[in-house]
Order: sequence, then C-alpha cells, then structure tokens
Amino acid sequence: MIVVDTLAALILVVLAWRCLLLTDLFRSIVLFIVFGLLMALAWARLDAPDLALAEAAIGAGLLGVLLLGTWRAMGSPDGDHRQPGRALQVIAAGGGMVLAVLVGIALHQLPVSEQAAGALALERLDEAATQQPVTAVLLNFRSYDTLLEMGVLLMALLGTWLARVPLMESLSGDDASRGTELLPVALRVFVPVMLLVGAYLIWAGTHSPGGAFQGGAVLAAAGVLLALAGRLRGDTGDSLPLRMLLVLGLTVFSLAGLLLIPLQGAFMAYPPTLIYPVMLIVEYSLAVSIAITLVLLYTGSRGLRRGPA
Amino acid sequence: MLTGAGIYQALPLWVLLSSLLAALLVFLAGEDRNRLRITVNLAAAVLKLLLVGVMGYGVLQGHTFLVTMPILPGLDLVLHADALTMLFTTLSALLWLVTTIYAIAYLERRPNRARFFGFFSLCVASTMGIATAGNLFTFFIFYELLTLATWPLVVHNGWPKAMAVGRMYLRYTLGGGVVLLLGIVWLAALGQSGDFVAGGTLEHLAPEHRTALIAIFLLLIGGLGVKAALVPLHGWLPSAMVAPAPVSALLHAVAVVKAGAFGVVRVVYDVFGTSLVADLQMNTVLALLASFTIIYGSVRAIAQTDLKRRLAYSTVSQVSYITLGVALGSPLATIGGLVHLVHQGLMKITLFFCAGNYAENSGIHSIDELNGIGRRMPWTTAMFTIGAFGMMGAPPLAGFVSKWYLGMGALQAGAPWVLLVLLGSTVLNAIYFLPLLHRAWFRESGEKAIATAGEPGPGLLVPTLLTGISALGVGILAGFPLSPLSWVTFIVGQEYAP
Amino acid sequence: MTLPGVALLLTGLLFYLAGTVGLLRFPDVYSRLHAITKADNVGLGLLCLGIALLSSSWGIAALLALVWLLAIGAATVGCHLIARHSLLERQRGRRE
Amino acid sequence: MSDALLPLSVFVPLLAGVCVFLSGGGARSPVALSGVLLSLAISLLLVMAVGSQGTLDHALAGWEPPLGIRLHADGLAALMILLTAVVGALVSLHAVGQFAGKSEIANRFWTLWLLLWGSLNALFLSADLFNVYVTLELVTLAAIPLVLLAGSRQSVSASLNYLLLALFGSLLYLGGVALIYGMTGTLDLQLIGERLPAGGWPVGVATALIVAGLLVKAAIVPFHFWLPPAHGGAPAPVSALLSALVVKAAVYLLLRLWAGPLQLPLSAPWVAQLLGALGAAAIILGSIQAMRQPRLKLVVAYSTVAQLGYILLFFPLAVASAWQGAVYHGLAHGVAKAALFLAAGNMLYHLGHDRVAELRGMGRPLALSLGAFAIASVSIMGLPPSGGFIAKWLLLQSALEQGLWWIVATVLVGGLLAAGYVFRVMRYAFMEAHAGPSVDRAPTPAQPLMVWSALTLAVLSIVLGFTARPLLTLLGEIPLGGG
Amino acid sequence: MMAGLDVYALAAAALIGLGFFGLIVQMHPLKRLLAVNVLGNGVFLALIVIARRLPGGPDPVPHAMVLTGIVIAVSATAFGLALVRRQARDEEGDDE
Repeated sequence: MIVVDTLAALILVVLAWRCLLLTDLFRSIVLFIVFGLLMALAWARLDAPDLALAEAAIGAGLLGVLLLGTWRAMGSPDGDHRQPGRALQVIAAGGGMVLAVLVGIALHQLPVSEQAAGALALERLDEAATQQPVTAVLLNFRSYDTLLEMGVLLMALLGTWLARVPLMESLSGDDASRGTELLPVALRVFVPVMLLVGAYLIWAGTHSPGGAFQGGAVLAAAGVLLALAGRLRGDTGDSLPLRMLLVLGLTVFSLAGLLLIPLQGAFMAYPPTLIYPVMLIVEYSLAVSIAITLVLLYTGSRGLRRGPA
Repeated sequence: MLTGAGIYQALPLWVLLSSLLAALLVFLAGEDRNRLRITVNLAAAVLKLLLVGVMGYGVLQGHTFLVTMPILPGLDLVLHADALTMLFTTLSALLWLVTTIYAIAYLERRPNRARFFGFFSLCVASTMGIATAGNLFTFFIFYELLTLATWPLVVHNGWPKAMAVGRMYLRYTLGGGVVLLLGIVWLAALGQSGDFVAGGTLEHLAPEHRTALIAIFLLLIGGLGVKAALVPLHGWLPSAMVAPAPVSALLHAVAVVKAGAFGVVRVVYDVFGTSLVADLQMNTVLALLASFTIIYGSVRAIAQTDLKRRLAYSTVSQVSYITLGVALGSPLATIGGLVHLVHQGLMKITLFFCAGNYAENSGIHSIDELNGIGRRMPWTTAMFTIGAFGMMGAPPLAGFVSKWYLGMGALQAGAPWVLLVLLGSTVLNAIYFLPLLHRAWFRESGEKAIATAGEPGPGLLVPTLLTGISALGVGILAGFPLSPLSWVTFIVGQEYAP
Repeated sequence: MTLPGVALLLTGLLFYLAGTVGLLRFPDVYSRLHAITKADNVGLGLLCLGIALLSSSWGIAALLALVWLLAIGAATVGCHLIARHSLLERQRGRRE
Repeated sequence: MSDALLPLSVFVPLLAGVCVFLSGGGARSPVALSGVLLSLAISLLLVMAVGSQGTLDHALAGWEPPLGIRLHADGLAALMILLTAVVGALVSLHAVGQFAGKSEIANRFWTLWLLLWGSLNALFLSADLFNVYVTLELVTLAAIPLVLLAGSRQSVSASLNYLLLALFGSLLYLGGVALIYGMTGTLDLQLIGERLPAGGWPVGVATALIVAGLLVKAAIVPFHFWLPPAHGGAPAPVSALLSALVVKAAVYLLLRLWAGPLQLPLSAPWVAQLLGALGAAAIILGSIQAMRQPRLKLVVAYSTVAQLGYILLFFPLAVASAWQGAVYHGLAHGVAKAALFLAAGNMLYHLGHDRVAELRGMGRPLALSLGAFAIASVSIMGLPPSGGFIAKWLLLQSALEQGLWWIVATVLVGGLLAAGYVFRVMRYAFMEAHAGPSVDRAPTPAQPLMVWSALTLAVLSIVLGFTARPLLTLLGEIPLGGG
Repeated sequence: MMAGLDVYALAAAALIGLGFFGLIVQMHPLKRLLAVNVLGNGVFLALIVIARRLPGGPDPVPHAMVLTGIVIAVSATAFGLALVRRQARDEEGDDE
C-alpha cells in the first residue's frame, strides 16, 4: 500500500509543480483540473469519502469548467511571459522552501492529542440523530460554521454580479455544441440522472457520505451542463423568486436556529425529537441555494432563462 | 453636583467656555453675518472680563475655585484659580478686549473673517485654559490647542511666504510639544500626578531619581522654551511677523510668548519648587540661558531694518527677563519677573499696535520710512515713544520697575553678574529704540512719504491709546494697591514664602 | 472467484495501457480520439467486471454497471464534440 | 437570557442584509434603514449587557466546547462591537447621501454592508479558532465587492490584488489552525491555552503561520501593498468602513490570540520585539509614504497603514496600561479615520477630484467638511484633547515605566510624521486662491447628510478624549491566560 | 501506517511551499489564483493527515473544516475569475 500512496503523493506534487511553472495558461489549467481529480483520489485514500465527492464535483468539475470558460472569455491568451526580477524569484523560491520544510517538520513532530474533539463527536453521534459523523459535525455540533459559510457564497455571488462580466454572453455563437443532434439526446439522458443522483446524495448525507454540499454540487453540474448546451441562458433581469431561492439556505438555517432558542435555550439547539426533520429541511434548502449559487457563479449573470430548445 | 457653590467654584470653567462657545458661534455664523460676529466677539470679551473680575475678587478673599474631571485612573483634567492664574487671566482678558476692537477695525474689508475670529477666540480660550490649568496634563492639553489655534492665524493671508512661515512655525511648536509631552509622561511614569502645588511636589524624589529629574526638567523647559522664545528655539518668532498686525500684536507679543513663560513659572515654582531647582543646579543653567537670550535678542534687534522684526527680537529678549527672574528664585527677583510679565505685555502690545497703524495708514514697514512720522501721526508716535522708553527701563516707567526688582533680587540671590546683564540690555535697548524716536520726531519726512496720511480711524487709534496710557499708569502708579506690582507682591507673599 | 477477477483487472489495465500508447503515438486528433475512447472504455468495462467479481455482491455489481454506462455515454458525447470542433476549426481555417 | 443577545447581534444584521437583498430597495430603502437601526440597537444592548453583567458566554447549538462553538463577549469584544455600531451607523447615514439616486449600487452597498456588519460582530464574538477563520473570510469577501462598487478600472485590479493576498493570509492562518488542532485536539481558545505544549517546533511553526496570516490581513508593512489602492479607490463610505473596521479586525485578532491561546509563544521576548519592530516600521514607512501621495484618499489610506502599527507596539510592552492604550488607539483611530475618509469623500464628491495640490483655497465652499477633516486629524496626530492623545499617553507611560526608549521615540516621531501629512493637506486648504479650488466638473455640493455625518464622527473622536474612564473600565483588566 | 502518513504529510508541506512560490513568482492573476488554490489544497491535505491520526477512525472535525474550506475556496476563486475576466475586458476594450 505504501507504493500506491507514495506514487499518488508524488504525482500530486509533480502536477502542482508543472502547473505553476508553465507559462502557457491553457496547459496549466488542464494540469490544474487533473490535479483536482487526483486530489479527490487522495481524499478517498485518506478515507475522507465526503471530501472526495466534494472535491470531484466542486473542485475539479465546476472550477475546471469555470477556468476554461474564463480562459475562453479572455480571448484564449497564451499567458504572459512577464518574469519577476531575479531577487523576487530567489525570495519566492527560498520562502517556499523554508515554508515547506517548516510545515513538514511541524507535521512530522506533531504530538498526538489524547482528547481530540473528533473522538468526543464520534461517541455522542447518536445524540445528533445521524450516523454520518461529518454531517453530524457540519449540521449539528458546528452548525454555526456551515451557516456562516452560506454567507460567503452569497457575497461571492454579489461580487461576481458587481464585476458585471457574464460568461455566457462572451461565448461565440458558432461553437460546436450548436449543430449536432447528439447533444440533445445526451442531455435527455444525463440531466435527469444527475438530478436524481444529486437529490439522493442530499438525502444520503444523514447516514452515509454525501450531504448538502455534494448534492448541491451535482445539481449545479446539471445546471452548468444545460448552460453549456445552450438550454439555459444568462439573463440580466434578476427575478425575486430566484433571489429567494438564493438566500433560502441561509434564512431557513438561521430562522430554524433563532426560532428554536426558546425551546433549548441556545441558538440552533434543536430538541431531540425535532433534530432529524429540521436537519433534513435545512439540508435540502442549503442544497438548493448552493446549486443555484454555483450555477450563477458559472454564468456570472443575475438571472437564468430558458434558451432555444 | 452643580450646586450654587458648585457653580461659583466652577468659575474657571465658565471663563474657558465663554470664549469656546464664542468661537463655535463665530464659525457657524458663517462669513457674511458681520454684525452678529462683531456683537458675539465683543460680548464674549466683556463677559470674560467680568467673570475674571469676579474670580479675582474671590481669590483675593481666599475662596477656592476648582473643577476636576477624571480622564484616566490617576489622571484628571483640573481647572483651578490661584493668585498666579489671576495675573495671567486678567492680563489676557484685558488685552483681548482691546485687541478685538483693533482687529475688527483692522480687518474691515478683508476676506475669511469668520475663520479669523473663530480661531482668534479659540486662541483666547486656550490661553485661559493654560492660565487656569491645575496640573501639567491639563496645561499640556491647552498648550497644544494653542498651537493648533494659532497656526491658521499665522497663515491667514494665504501668501506663499506665509505658508512657508507656517510650516516653520509648526516645526518649532509641534517639536516643542513632543518634548514637553515626553517630560510630562516621564513624570507620570515616576508616579507623579504633576499637580500645581505651591513649593513643588517632587522633593521626595530627589535622592534616587536625580538624573531623571534633571532630564525631565530640561525636557519641560525645552518644550516650554519654544513658546517662551529661549535662544536656540526662538527662530519662529521674528518670521511669524508675516501674520496680520492684530495677530502679531496679541499672540506673538503677549499670548503665545507669555504662555511659554507662564509654563516656566509653573514648572519651577509649582512642580519642582525653587529649592529642588537650586539643589539640581538648574537655576544657574536657566539663568545663564535667559541672560544669553536677553543679550542675543537685543543684539539681533539692532541689525533688523524691518520695524516688526526689530520689535519681535526685542520681545525675544524681554520675555527672558521673566525666565531670569524665575531662575534667580529670590523673592524680589520673582516679583521682578512676574511683574514684567504684565508690564512687557502692555508695552509690547502698544508698540505693535503703533507698528500696525504705521503699516496700515502710511504703508511704513522699514525703519528708514519712519522719518518725520511724529508730525503726521502725533498720537500714535507718542504712544510709541512711551512704549519705547518703558522698554528701555527709563524711570518711572513700567520697564524700570521690573528691572529694579530684578536687580535687587539678583543681589538678594547672590548673583551680582545679573546686574551687568540688566545694564547691558538697557544700553542695547537704547541703541535700537532711540534712533527710531530720533527719526520719528526730529527728521524731515522724505518727499515720497504720503503727505495726506493722518491718524488712523478710532478703531485703530483708541486701543493704541488705551494700552499706551495703561503702560504708563502701571509704571507710575506701581505703588497703588490694585497695581500689578502690588498684586505680584501679594502672590509672592502668599505662595512662595521662601 | 479471485483468479478470474484479477485476470480481468489485468486485461483491463492492458487496454488502458494500449489507449495511452495510442494517444501518445498517433499523429492527428481523430486517431488519438479514437484510441482513447475505444481502449479506455473497454478497459473500464473489464475493470468494473473484475471488481464486481471480487466484491461478489450484486449491489456493487449493479452500481458498477451504472458507472460504466455513464462513463461510456460521457466519453462518446465528448469525443463527438471534440471531433466536430476540430473539423469546424479546420474548415474555418481553410475558408480564411 | 441576555446571553441570547450574542447570536442575535450576529444574525440581525445578516438577516437584515438578506432582506435588503430581497427587497431591492435603493439608497433610502426603509428596509435598509430599519436594518441599520435594529443592528445598532442590538449591538448597544449587548454592550450594555456586558457592561452590567461582565463577560457573557453562549454555547452554540447547545454543545459545550470542545465539541461545539462558543461565543464569548468580554470587554474587548464589547468595545469593538460598540466601535462597529457607532462608526457603522454614521457611515450608513453618509451612504444614504452618497448613493442617493444610484439605486442599484445602493442596494448592493446595503446588502454587503449589513452582511459585513454581521460578520464583524461574529468575528469579535467568536471564541473558536476555526470559526475565526470562517468569520475572517466572511469579512474579507464582504469587503472586496464593496471595493468593487466604484466600478473603475483601478478598483477592479485593486480588489483582485486584495482578494489574492486576503486568501493567501487566510490560508496561512488555516495552516496554523490545523497544526494547533493536531496538538491540542480542540479549537476553543481557552482550552487551547490550557493544552498547548510550552515549546517545540510545531508550536513555533503554528504561531508563525497564524501571526503571518493575520499580518497579511492587517496590511502591516511588508504586506501592506494591497491596502492603499483598495481603500483609496473605493467609494468614501466603503473606504471608511474598510479602514476603520475591517483592517482593525485582523489586528484585534492578534490581541485576542495573545490574550488567549498563544500567550506563551507570543510573549517570547524575540517574538514580542519582532512584532513591536514591525509596528514601528509600519508607523514610520506608512507616514513617509502618506506624505508623498498625490491624491488625498491615498494619503488617508497610507495613514491607516501607519496607525495600525501603534497597536502592534503593545506586544513588547505586554502590560495592563499598554493593553488599554492599544485597544483605545483602535477605537480612536476607527472613529477618526472614518471621519477623515468621509470628509475626503465629500471633497471628492464636490470637486470631482481629490488631487491634493489642486485643493487650493477650498476653505470657502467646503468649510464644514474641511473642519471635520481638521478635527479628526487632531486625533490622528495624537494631539490633545482627542482620543488618539489618550492612547498615545497610555502607550508612552507604559513604555517609559519599562524603559523601552525605542517605543517612546517611535510613538513621538509617529505623531510628528502624522502632523507632516495632515498639515500638507491643510496648507492647501488655507492657501489663498482667487477662483477657489480647481474643479473637474460642475461642482456638486455634498448632501447635508454627508457633511454632518463626517462632522459628527470628527467631534466624536474629540469626545473620546474625555470618555476614557468608562470605556476602559468596560475593557477591564488584561486577560492573562484565559480565553 | 506511519510511512503512509509521512508521505501525504510531506506532500501537504510541498504543496504549501509550491503555492507560496507560485503566488509570488507568477504575474498573471489567473495563474496566481491557481497558486492560491494549490496552497489551499496543501493546507487541507495537512488537516486530513492530522484527522487520520485519531485511533478510533477518521476524526470528523477536520473533515468538516476542509469541506467548509473547499466551499469557501471555490466561491472566492469563482469571484476572482470574474475579476480576472473584467480586468481582461477592461484592458482590451477600454470601455471605462
């Protein structure tokens, strides 16, 4: 097993090294996408299935499409050859080396702590009405972090809107996906499957790897696929229902927390009987918000409308 | 907590607020409401004079005036009124009323008057604050406020030259402020609150903190020396003459310079105490510095061709009489120094008013344009003559009284060389004042002199007359009960029985 | 049941190897596309079969079949689009 | 029950921001204004609760640490929340004037500003190392789009640089958090303090990563390049919020970590001296740069870089009065800097440009804004009777008591340098000019709301000079060793 | 177990060093965004390496931290890419 791990780790580092060293933009983007996929593999090897799912869907998938879309929107530049001064290069190399060595030593000599919070979480898993430890931590023990994180998504979307540079408009008309009939057939097959898998993943989160993020990401992937195929167009007018869906996750989660304070006396402390239903509602509303936010982050537009059939 | 007695006790605060609120009103009134501005200015000046009078009477009866506001644990904002305060507040309140009248006339049609009078009454507020400050911390607050309030007046005209002078003025005063702050904080770090208590509060520190005390004393004197125009730090005063006449008359001849001297008095008497200063041999250092300034100021004054610059250098030397009196430490020297604070104020403001009148009416700026001005502007030149003779210390005028007591004090303190300094400065004064008088009265005015220019309007002339006559009266009637001399003897008797 | 499973895995890997060699050696886009989609899909199929045998549970076998089907669908559409794109690129290239 | 105020003070602004986002209201949208008022009320209630009942704790989701996240409101957090509330409310008033008529941008401003307010409160209340990372990200990602509101080309590249460096800083911080969690098994600040081993490589590297990350986010000298273009290019209310609150959050965290988990490593002599030296360098270099800027808003932005250095001077002193001095400087600088930016914004709004050299003779038309600029700069220079002076006094006193002469010199020289760049601006205002200041377009006088909010903030910075006692009793003693 | 642990720990350290190097050396904003993501993945890898050392099975708290980190990284990078697109458009078509 050591060989597989060493090989995987080595490939990861080499890929990152090549990706950052190349001056050609397209090649470094492709290398970055492969790096993302291998990262998902690494998570699987380090028995973090949730992360493998998230990394594959969000990190490699969505980010890859976004990178390639941006590259095309920038007029496919081949990357600039501006090299910083010699001094800066030496500092960067030296600094990077020192940083790597320091972190390496620190990780190596890190003492193992006996009473880790994670162990405590594993013991009291049943109180959080779920078998999947990560979901328990995400939606119950440290639910505050997950909620604040939804704010991050909303702010990133507002920032993208303020940049006023929708990706969809800049894609030229005559790209390959117009003329072929194969694409509609593929869409009819893939999109329903993706929606199904996404919905399943959200539900599965309560007892096995999966959850709002992974499910939401798969749904977003379906949306991006439709956008790429032209079924979904970016629209300038922002409709209220869409905005309500965008903030659904944040509002449902915080209102659940606030309204239930009187019962348990603490923010987001759900009474034992209510935990499972509340968690499911919250999980689905989070997934919806995440999916739509990620699609809009891809299209860069304020709204969505149906494109030509 | 503001009971009847409380309100009376908080008199120093009302004196301060009277001009602070006036400044606010003037700023908010805006540029065009001239009448409102004049009434507000004059009303504030008169009200302040009344309040100061009441406070003075109270101090005479031995009432205590004290207002404290805690800022930090062990650090309070304290306003109080003791005999020394009254000396400075009375002088400032009187001269402020007179100069306000003068300034209103002087700035008749000039722009930016709201800004001028706003900062002008802010200056008087900070001077009142300096006078009534009860500890070093409060003193420093108003000391720096004075800098901030005077800078806009120095650069009021907005000419590039005024801007350059303004920058130099800031460098000196802010530099001095930093040095002063370091001294005060160092004192606080040694656990001293820096309260003004007659006879000083630092006796017990002397043994183990000797070097620190010397350093602190030098820092405080250095910081105050900028405004008291002690030699190495006096550079800003002559160049600040570019400011309009009322500013150079009141601020640079009286308020700002006296604030520095007043600070030196407070530090030597109420923080360190004369005995500790003598023990640290700081009194000889200070006396030497003051004497050098006296001589240096007079020598430089001789070389000046511009009238206001000559008067400025004469101020540099005259203010050091106060520092000299304080440095000697003997009761008579103290009386001489403190009384000179008032005498020099009155005489110098008269001279600057005359210089302002000459510049305003006859466009006279340099010495040689003074020929025959006595005939064309007899009253102003008469006042100028009184001022000049007073400065020279000719008996029975005010200057002589202070020099007499300084001399006697020097003998009492066993420093006979001071007599030489006083004598030398009198001779030098004569050298740079007599030629002016000679030109004014006995020379024919040159053909280019404007024949028609007569005496300036009442707004400019009356203040000059008032200050001239009071400079004369203060000298001659020195023996009377309410004269500055008797008040100073009362101070020295009451607070500094050595 | 392990022997046939391992054998299937090895042949699957062989197909992958062939596909990669094809990718590196073939001259133009179309033949390289051909190599990749054909070889890797067959390789994937064999891999799924091998793992299904090794895991010897119908649930996983069904899941792997679904994975294989989806992979094939995606590969074909992808290959088709890339081919069309390079064809259009060449035509537009000749027209200018 | 009053500890329920803690989550409320985070979620009321957040939900208000969401409501404004949904309602799509413009500059004067009632939803936004009531949101601001509600957030102000909640924050003040919280501060009063802390004032009367001492520190408040709230275990989120009912789980006690080390499992759950704990919100902790002590004197330091209460003061920072008070600063955020007061400066935020007045800047909101200014924004109503500044963005009147531009309803789309105004809606984005209100949404992002209320979200920012909520995340700032979350950051000040957080007592969990990873939660601090999330709130730090929230604050940065709310701030960067705000910089983008100006929409000019410079603001785009400025926000891109800001984003890159902010992400870099946060990830370094997260690296440190990972190592600390590895060692102590918990993320709660207080528990970390108890379980952190005394020495060794891992503790050193973790502290170095966390401190480096926060220094990047706080734009301390070697990492300050992103701040001036971002704060200089943004609209006035935004740059006021950024300089007064957002950058201050990172430096606040350094103090919070010193007082809690990282007390041992951070008070190691050479670490403390290094931080103090960085602070001194920030003061000197920032002020010198500020003196050479052609544009007024860049002068004020570089002044932020300089003023943040004062708070770092606490570390070599590490004594109660220095703690009070550093925190009080944070307050005084927040209020004064917001006033400076609003006043500079009014001048820019009126004249169409803020080139310092061409502000000649602007005394007449912009009297009140110039007055606000002058009054606020008294506090920046640390001259009495302002809040800045009290902070300077406390720092000087503690430095003198410990005989650290280089800190005394830095604080005094810093004040003089500040006077340098302030009076450079004032000089042009007082300079006599026949036709008044040059104008890029027809002069549009600033709305009264904009002028009076700047003036109120400026006067507040002077009032801070007199209200030191109640505020410092609220701050309480220097928290040694506890979270 | 010990040897495997070290490999990923070293990989994490290497990625962090590389990310730092890339961020400073690369001048193009898109490349710098990639560098920041590499740095992020390095830190996440370090977190998961630490999570694996818990005897009773992978520690869920770092997993939750990394999941939150990934979502934050993606949204920040998406926003960064929008800024890169806007900057490119500003330079080529001077619409401002």
